[in-house]
Amino acid sequence: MTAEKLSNAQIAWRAAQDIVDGAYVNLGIGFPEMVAQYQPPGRQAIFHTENGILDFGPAPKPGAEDWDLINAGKKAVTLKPGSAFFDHATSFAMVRGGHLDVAILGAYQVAQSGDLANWSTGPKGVPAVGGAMDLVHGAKRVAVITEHVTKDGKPKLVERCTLPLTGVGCVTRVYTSLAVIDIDGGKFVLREKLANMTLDALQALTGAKLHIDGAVGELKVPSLAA
Amino acid sequence: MTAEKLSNAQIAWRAAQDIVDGAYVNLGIGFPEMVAQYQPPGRQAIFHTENGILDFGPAPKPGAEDWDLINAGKKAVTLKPGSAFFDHATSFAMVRGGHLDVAILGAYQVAQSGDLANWSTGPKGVPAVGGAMDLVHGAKRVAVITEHVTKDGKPKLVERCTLPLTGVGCVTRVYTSLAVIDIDGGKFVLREKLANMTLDALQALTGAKLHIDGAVGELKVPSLAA
Amino acid sequence: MNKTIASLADAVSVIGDGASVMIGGFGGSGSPIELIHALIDKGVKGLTVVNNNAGNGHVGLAALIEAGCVAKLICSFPRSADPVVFTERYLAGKIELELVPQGTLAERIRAGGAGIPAFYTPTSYGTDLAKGKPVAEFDGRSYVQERWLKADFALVKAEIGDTHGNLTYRAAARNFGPLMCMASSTAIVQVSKLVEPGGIAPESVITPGIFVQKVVEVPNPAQEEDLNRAGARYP
Amino acid sequence: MNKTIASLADAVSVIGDGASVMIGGFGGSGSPIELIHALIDKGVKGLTVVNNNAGNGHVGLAALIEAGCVAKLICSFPRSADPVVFTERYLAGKIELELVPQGTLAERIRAGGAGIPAFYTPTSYGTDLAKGKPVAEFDGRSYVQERWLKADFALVKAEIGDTHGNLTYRAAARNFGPLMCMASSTAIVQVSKLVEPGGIAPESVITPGIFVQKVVEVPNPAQEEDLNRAGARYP
Repeated sequence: MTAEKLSNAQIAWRAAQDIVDGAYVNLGIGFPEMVAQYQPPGRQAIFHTENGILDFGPAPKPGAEDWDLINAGKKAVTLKPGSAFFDHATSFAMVRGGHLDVAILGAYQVAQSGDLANWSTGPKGVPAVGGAMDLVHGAKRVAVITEHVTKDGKPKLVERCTLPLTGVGCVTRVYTSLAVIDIDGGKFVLREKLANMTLDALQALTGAKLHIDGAVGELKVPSLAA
Repeated sequence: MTAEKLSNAQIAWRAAQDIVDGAYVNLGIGFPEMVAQYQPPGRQAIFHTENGILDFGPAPKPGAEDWDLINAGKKAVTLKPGSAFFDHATSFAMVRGGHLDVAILGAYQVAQSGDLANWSTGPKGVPAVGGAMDLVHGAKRVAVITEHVTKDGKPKLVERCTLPLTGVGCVTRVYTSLAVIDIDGGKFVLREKLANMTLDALQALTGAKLHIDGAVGELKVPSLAA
Repeated sequence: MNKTIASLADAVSVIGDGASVMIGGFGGSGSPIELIHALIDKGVKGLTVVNNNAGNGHVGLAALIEAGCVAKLICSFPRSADPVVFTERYLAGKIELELVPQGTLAERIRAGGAGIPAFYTPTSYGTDLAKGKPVAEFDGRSYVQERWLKADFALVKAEIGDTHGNLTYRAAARNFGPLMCMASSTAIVQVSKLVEPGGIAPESVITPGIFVQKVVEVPNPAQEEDLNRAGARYP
Repeated sequence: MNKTIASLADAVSVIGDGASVMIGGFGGSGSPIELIHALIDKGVKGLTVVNNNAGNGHVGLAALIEAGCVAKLICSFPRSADPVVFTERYLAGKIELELVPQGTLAERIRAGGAGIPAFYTPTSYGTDLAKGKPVAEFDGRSYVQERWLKADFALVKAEIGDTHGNLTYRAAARNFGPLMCMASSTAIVQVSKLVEPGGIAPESVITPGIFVQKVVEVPNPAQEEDLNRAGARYP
């Protein structure tokens, strides 16, 4: 039986496969943090967190938390050998200065131009931006992991974002629950899709034209515990 | 017998008397470095050097130099308890950011506007500026120590600098071999002069009008070994 | 020279109504809980506070807001596990918010400390947070001009401090502390351990004493997360 | 991940003609003598070099200039105890000089590393060194706009380095090193002692490894001042 769509863990797994050995990586708060769990064996990425740690590891056991040792999501983390602490200006020098190889972020909407909306759903409530607007500029590669459509079935990949922008023309690859799509020259270029999904069906769930440029691979992921 | 003019050591001594306890101080390369020798007893100034040391002390004994421990003049120094090392950007954040209480510099010319010329004698030779242009901006008080006139008798305190400027309107006090002069509202205001020097004689050696605003004190210094 | 202050109350006594106050920490990590609580005890009004966040639960920054001390908050992320104090006041129009991207916030504070009145950043270009700000192009890319950020005071938590104000920080509690010490006229620092000059190796100093005006020793400082898990409230 | 390079020759082999190279050090303090000499051995032409100074005597940076490798120097203070190598070439019009105030040089390099394309500084306002640069007024004071400075390579001397590129520096030899590692595409660092990851405490790291691409161990590195006092020449 083939999956109808990927779980979040499977999307994170797929994104993790593109992270090369020795890459410096920032994972956005929440869902993107899962990517760290699926690094292929033998590859060692170095994770960066905005609040001033390079090369942190997974959460400690409950009760063993050190609340001075947290990630940008305010969750307790551990250190790996070779870790470093630094202040916030240095941390964002790493971000803005182009020193990160990859940033993997969540999204409300991604436009075919590479525009990203992931910080605000509109003028209601308390606005909060954190490091999102910094991360989309500077990392050599900005990728998004996301459900292909919203909870009520609307496309998240769109011609033009209708929600407030996080950054302009910044995303270059989107890993969704249905496909892997590059953004190149202002177009969505389909790279991989689930085997059970026709191009027409995928296009129907996508808010802008999917272009084909070379072979479209099969989006294959292992079954993973939820 | 009263001195005809102060020695460099005496000028440095006089400038040192105005440095309060706990002041953060940068002394320019060369002659201004002498000021550190004449701190009044009981007062502890913290000296800053551009190349990244706070709270350094006098030169070590010959043969005991550590050439990673030098001042901006590339002379070996020692450390005091409480010293700190930092990089060049942080060092000049201290300078530019207004964290130094006093910078004491040498001068080719000082104008009544507070303009300073101390880095270039003109287009001949190899130009070199170092930290001079940074130091004149940022320190809460920028003072100059200098001979009152040039070697060939020309005024160094002038209406307008003719040499290339280091900074505009930056100097607030000048300690010369003959007098102590404040710069206030675009005017030279005489504060102290040698007892044996008449106002007319001093004015004749000064390239702009000396104003009187309150009492003119006697410029008194101890006799010091040369 | 001795920058040591005997008590928390003395340390914050200089902060008056309407002052601008940078408060270190990222969430609870590096939050100077004891200094904030001393400021609540003093009682001030109309503060402009700069912090990455907007407080959590009912202690520390949240308690300062709850006590009605804060008129305006400059921050990047006014959300937390329990943001009710800020959220209610904000939605009721009782507190002003200036939302700044986190890296821009850090760089604006550093610029304030370094004497750089303005700089250009790619961050926020083309977004709502860049509205009204000058834009310029360098080498074919567009950037937003941002201004320095300074404050009258900083409240910072450090690990070891000496009487000259040299500081080290614990783990990732460093975050905004070194920047806020630079950018404030009077940096007031609580240290877990106070030592004599020379007690910190010169290579290990993170904040040189020139950026610090007052040091107060607070052994075994509280951790915001622990207080919140215990359901603490202040006062 | 292992950023260690076995030999000095391998470490500098990537530097080609016409490259821009930042070289750490303030005078002899922090000057990466062995890396510079390896670059002389390789033989390159037309370099643009960024350093605070212009070399002293006939070793290190002076020797690099003497060997004819340098077309342009960006520095703040091209004078030293024995500046003859640079002076003669400069007066003969054989080397270009861009003179930058020292704090502006440091800040331009930091800006290059931090992704800040331009900033405003009071330094040099109203002087010959501000000629042709944009000027702006903030809060009634005038400032000069300066651009970031980046380079293809940095040659830096550190004290301890681990295989991830985390670095510490010795005393005031730190100076421009951390900034140049940030601002160069490929930072090549000689360390007196190479350790495994974890060999430097995370609180003690001065340059995090993300800013470093290549590390080569040079135990007991030469000190420029000692070489010059001994009358050394290179090659």
